[in-house]
Amino acid sequence: TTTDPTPVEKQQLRIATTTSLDDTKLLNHLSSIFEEQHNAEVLIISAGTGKALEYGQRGDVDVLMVHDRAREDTFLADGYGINRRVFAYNFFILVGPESDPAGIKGMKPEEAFTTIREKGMADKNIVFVSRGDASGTHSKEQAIWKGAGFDYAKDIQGSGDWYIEAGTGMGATLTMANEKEAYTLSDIGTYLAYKGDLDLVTLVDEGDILLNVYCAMQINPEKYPDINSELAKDWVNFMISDETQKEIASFGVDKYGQPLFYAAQNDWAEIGVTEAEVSVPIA
Amino acid sequence: MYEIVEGIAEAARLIITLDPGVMSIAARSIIVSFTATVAATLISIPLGAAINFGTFRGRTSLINLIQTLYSLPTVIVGLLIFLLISRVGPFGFMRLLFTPTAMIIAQTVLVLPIMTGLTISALSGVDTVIRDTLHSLGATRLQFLANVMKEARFAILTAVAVGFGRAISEVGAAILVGGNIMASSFSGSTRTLTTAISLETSMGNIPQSIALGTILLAIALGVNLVITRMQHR
Amino acid sequence: MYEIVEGIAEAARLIITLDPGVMSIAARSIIVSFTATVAATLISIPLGAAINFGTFRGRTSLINLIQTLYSLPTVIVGLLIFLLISRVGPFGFMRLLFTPTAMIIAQTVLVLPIMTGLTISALSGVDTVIRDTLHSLGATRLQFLANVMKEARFAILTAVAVGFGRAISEVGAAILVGGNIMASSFSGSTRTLTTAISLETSMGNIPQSIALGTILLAIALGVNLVITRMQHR
Amino acid sequence: MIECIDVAKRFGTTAVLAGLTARIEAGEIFAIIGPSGSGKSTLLRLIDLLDTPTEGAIRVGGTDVHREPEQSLAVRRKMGMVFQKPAVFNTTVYENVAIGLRFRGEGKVAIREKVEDVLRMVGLAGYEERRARTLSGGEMQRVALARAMVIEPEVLLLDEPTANLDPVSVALIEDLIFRLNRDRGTTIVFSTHDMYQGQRLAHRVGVLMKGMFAQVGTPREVFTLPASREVARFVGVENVVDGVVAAGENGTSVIDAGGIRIRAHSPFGAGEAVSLCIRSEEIRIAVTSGDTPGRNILPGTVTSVVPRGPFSRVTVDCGVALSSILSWKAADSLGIGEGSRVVVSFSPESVHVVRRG
Amino acid sequence: MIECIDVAKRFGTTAVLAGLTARIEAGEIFAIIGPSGSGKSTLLRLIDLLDTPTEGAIRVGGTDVHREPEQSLAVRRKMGMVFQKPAVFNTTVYENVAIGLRFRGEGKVAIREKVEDVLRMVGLAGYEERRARTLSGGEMQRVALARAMVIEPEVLLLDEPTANLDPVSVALIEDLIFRLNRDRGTTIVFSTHDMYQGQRLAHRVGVLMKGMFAQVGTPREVFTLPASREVARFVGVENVVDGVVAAGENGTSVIDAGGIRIRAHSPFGAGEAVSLCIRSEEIRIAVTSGDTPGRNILPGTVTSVVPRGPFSRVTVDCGVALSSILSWKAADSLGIGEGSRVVVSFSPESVHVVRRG
Ligand SMILES: Nc1ncnc2c1ncn2[C@@H]1O[C@H](COP(=O)(O)OP(=O)(O)OP(=O)(O)O)[C@@H](O)[C@H]1O
Ligand SMILES: Nc1ncnc2c1ncn2[C@@H]1O[C@H](COP(=O)(O)OP(=O)(O)OP(=O)(O)O)[C@@H](O)[C@H]1O
Ligand SMILES: [Mg+2]
Ligand SMILES: [Mg+2]
Repeated sequence: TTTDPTPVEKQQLRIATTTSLDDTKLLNHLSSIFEEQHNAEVLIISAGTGKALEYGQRGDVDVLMVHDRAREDTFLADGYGINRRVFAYNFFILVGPESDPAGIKGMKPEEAFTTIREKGMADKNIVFVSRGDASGTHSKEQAIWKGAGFDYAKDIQGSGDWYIEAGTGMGATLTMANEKEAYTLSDIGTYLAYKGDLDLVTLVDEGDILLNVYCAMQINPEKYPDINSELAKDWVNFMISDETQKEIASFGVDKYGQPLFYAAQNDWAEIGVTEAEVSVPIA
Repeated sequence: MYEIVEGIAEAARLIITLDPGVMSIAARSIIVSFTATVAATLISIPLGAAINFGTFRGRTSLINLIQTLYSLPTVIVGLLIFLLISRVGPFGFMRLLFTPTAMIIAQTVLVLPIMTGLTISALSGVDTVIRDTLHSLGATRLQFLANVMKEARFAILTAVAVGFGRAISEVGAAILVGGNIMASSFSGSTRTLTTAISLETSMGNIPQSIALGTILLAIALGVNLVITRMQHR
Repeated sequence: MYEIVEGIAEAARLIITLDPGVMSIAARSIIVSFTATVAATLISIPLGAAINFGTFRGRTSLINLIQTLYSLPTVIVGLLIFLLISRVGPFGFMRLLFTPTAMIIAQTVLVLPIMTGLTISALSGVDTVIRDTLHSLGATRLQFLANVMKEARFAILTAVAVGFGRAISEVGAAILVGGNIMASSFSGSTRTLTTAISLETSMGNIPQSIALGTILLAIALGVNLVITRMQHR
Repeated sequence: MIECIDVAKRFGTTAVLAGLTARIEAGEIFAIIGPSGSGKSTLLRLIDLLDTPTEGAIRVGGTDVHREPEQSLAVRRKMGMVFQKPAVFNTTVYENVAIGLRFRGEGKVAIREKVEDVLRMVGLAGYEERRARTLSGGEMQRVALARAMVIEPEVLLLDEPTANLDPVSVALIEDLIFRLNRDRGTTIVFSTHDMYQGQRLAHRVGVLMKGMFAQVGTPREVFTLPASREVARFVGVENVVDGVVAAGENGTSVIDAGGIRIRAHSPFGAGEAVSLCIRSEEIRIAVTSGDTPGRNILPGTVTSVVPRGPFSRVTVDCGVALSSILSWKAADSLGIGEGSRVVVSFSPESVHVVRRG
Repeated sequence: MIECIDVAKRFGTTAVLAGLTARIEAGEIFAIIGPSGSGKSTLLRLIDLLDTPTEGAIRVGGTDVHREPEQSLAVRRKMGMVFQKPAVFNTTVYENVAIGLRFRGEGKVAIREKVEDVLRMVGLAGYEERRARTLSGGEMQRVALARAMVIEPEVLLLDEPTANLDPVSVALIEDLIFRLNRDRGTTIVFSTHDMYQGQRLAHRVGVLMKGMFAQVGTPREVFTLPASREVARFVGVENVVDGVVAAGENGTSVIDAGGIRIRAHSPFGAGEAVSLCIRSEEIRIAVTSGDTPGRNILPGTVTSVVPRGPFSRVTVDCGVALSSILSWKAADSLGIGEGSRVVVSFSPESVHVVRRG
């Protein structure tokens, strides 16, 4: 047996992440590797995107992992976050009942949305369930509406019984869509996790606008000098390391028969980020 | 900490301007929790009386069970009701899921144990001589119960206050069977103050959450003033 | 409905195999809620006694306020504690956020109103002649309180049962200030039965949720058997 | 009206009533007297269906009340009860008294009239709006009485109804009970520890001892001819002397009581163990033994003189201790005090002899 | 020991005590008698610091108890109280009695010894392990007494301590109180509605009426020389006759009472409104007016003969109603009944005259 003569207190790294990412268990998988490598303890706090950003803004965590480009930019611009790195991506999907009452299968996302809205106004059996919780997924949905030429607040919200805001997490929203035989926008990970209990099928899964990009960033140590910035840096770098990127690319294959994420490292051009953001470690 | 002040100021603003969105949410909270409390009262009082005055085998175990159910998490209540009324559940045909009715049912089930338990405790606190006096004056079963309750009104109304408090403040069951829906119609929506607070919190809107919480407490205060008035009659 | 059966079977399996993950979560639940209940008891009993036996201005308003706080949503309690202990909050320097200690504080605050209210109700139920007798026998303030509580032990322990039930079943505050962390060390984790149930439910693992709920109720049953034993001493 | 047949009542292992049998007639006033803890309250509670006997049966108006539960309410509504420690409902005096009438669905006007009537009768007119919880002990007891009386029951069960009352109120309540019985024919069963109250009010008195009625009879029978040593002691026969019959003939016996010999009328033969019961007021005390043919005459020494109401109780040691009751004036004029030598006398007829054991 | 100075107590608008002043000496037994609701319990509660007077002061052993709150506990620990409706703690009889000793931190062994002693004294030996809630009324009252006595207080306050007890228990308790006072010098203040108990036990009696002591004096004074018409009525003077002094000389007056003239000793002058108090036992009844020089003699008709204990109360209408007390035997031998014509006589000395109004 070996005895450690100087037992050092394990350092703790606090990460705030959005629920949909945490629910895939990807982070659990990766953090155990990281803990081993760095003799650290990783504490993962999963919350809605807004709350996760709030935790970051108040300096209650060291690292933030979200998927909402616009709000990330604001967060960085306000000086709360630094050193964003993109580590993975996948696509949102538009799911709905197999019967597809609006007949949107195979359409472009914007077209499908427009169709659901139009038919939904006339036919009470056509319903769209929105996350309605200012999450990354909800932001994406709003972006699609905008892309289709609608003013979200005016033309969509409260425009009729066809549009329902669930105001809950992805899982609950999927359950609700399933109960109501409605359409909804989902991230692929949660959909796959719920698939067994659902009658919903994927109807639209192609289109640039469905791109879902995940990043990790450090909380700015200039704002909160006593946060664990060294370990935070290590984590971000760990996420874009080659080994981790391999792990990400293969994660979930054993369980779902398909990967839940694509590694960002080599696809930076397709997903519209700089090379530095996917491969250059933080100094 | 400024969020608290900001939240309370926001609450005042929402109340003064009668913000329609917030008003409809508050109204729904009141309707749902009030109905659930009334339903639970109507069940728990006869039930509590039957248990308290009854002499049957397993009485102590039953009381134990009831006390244990004080710990029933709201999410579990929500789940059980969800399983019963979801499309594939035994009552799925009634299409209750994601309606205010479902929330009422869930909250009723949720507060039943505690209201029944506190009713038993209240009734058992009534002096035996009072009970004997009522019997000796020729009270029917109903007259007996009505008068024992009158004597125990303070404690019974405490039970109601506790029940209402638990109903209006819970969120787990409401969100599972209600769904926190914001639809264009009042009756199609299931968003209540607590589910809205949850949502705002998950969105990081702390002042807005606190504003809604303040409104909820204002409602609770109103209800409790009525209850206190009745207690001291 | 088969999920319920499956869930209960799963609960049995988890208990019998002493599943280490579940055991540590259950242990944390017990530690947190038990500590919070004890802390709240230590505060609410003297507080309730002071209010019940005191004669000061605003007494009725205070009781009203306490009753109103029965309706305090767990999320709001969580938020308030969060604002106090988050890094930029007044107690941020203590680094309590996302620790079991934070959960204990939040649950203590959460159950204080109801435990104080029920303590007041319990003490006020003690016959005035009993109180006069204690005074006339020369009881000190402490002796007086101890003996009034002994007379009201049934109702006081009901208050404790209600408090424990509320603490162990709540999730809103625990998740906000605890964070539902599953870390590699026991002390670094903050996942409790209710936060785990929430998580499992949000991931659609209904049988697993019900299993955890069943385990929670089993714990509550154990605690309540002890309380009932004390009530009938 | 009320029949108790072999009634037994046990609490756990303690037997309180053990095979009690009695019959109370309709229209009768029946007093239950007995030591503290003898089961008076228990018996009244059994009759009022508030508890069930362990054995035996109780019939009220022919109904076996504990075996015909569907008759419970009807039987109960025939009876009114006042508890030993009455409790009042936490409301006004008026509501406290009205409640039985409300149970019977009487009209508002009738209720008001009856309640005000009965409150006047118990001396509580004007107390209508007082909160009952703030009443004094005696006031509360009268409210309880009014509450039971106002429903005009066929049977009124009263558990020490005047225990907390001053003599003036006692007189008021006794008069009320008397008139209730006379005018409405109400059957009244009451327990009391005031022997004289039993005597003043009751047609018959039952002495409850060791779980049974040791004696049932008219007040005069019970007070002058107690059935046993214990009853005699309990009904206040101050002088109970144990002895053995030395000689008996023609209904007159000579009894040997610890050395002194006493003549008395008795049916017992020589050798029997008996107790002699002599009421204080039958015993005369004089300074010299005057002209008292046929009386028992015993010289002795005064051991105490104790005031008792307008009288004094004088105790004389004549081998056995005997006490007599004298008016203050008489005691003064005899000039006796502790230590005085006096002569005690009483007639053989005034000695009541009971078998001992 | 205990001084009440101008004590007033109001509940809302009802004045219960109004300027009551009294002084109870150390080592005294003081009885408070008075009608139901006159404030006996209220006064005892004020002395025991369970309530505060609206006005005035109460001093116990020199301490102004209601103005020196820091002394409260010390003063309270000097006193023991038994309530009118005693409550027991929901535990065993033993624990109920031991509690005061526990408060004072006595040792286990001492407690056991004292508790068992006192239970024996009140006649409840063997009741130690009984749950106090299941006791009978009288048993509970004795537990309350034991509980107050066991702490050996300097002052014992007893609110109708024997109200629920049978005569045998009453005698036991009275003896106990008597010995407590004699052997330990305990000051005892008790309220009672049993006039005779006041007389038997008390050194002095206070008659509480209309918020004040209408009279304070030795039992003999209060019973034979009541200070007013009301006191006379209350202490059981059966014959209270209103009249006006017609002529007064040498301390002897002639009083005109509704037509009939009565001679009596009195200090009042002609024209004064007075009441005459005559105790029943001072009034003689005869069939013919015999040789009775100097006595008031009034012929009349018997209106009722009512048994009272071993006596009968005979009421005669002689213009005013007068009643006398006769033994059964005397009543029998006179052969009187309702309607009999008799002659009533009483001496001028036996008439106690008080000013009216
Ligand atoms: N529930 C009970 N458990 C045990 N013993 C009991 C219970 N109820 C009454 N007893 C006992 O039964 C006996 C009779 O009680 P009860 O109240 O009938 O007496 P009582 O004749 O009315 O006495 P008192 O004159 O003191 O009121 C008492 O010794 C009492 O302690
Ligand atoms: N809290 C109260 N509010 C109003 N009136 C009260 C209150 N307490 C007592 N009283 C009244 O004060 C009066 C005196 O009460 P107290 O109990 O002292 O009488 P008491 O002399 O002991 O009578 P009893 O012989 O009937 O016991 C009663 O008329 C009672 O109704
Ligand atoms: Mg009794
Ligand atoms: Mg009193």
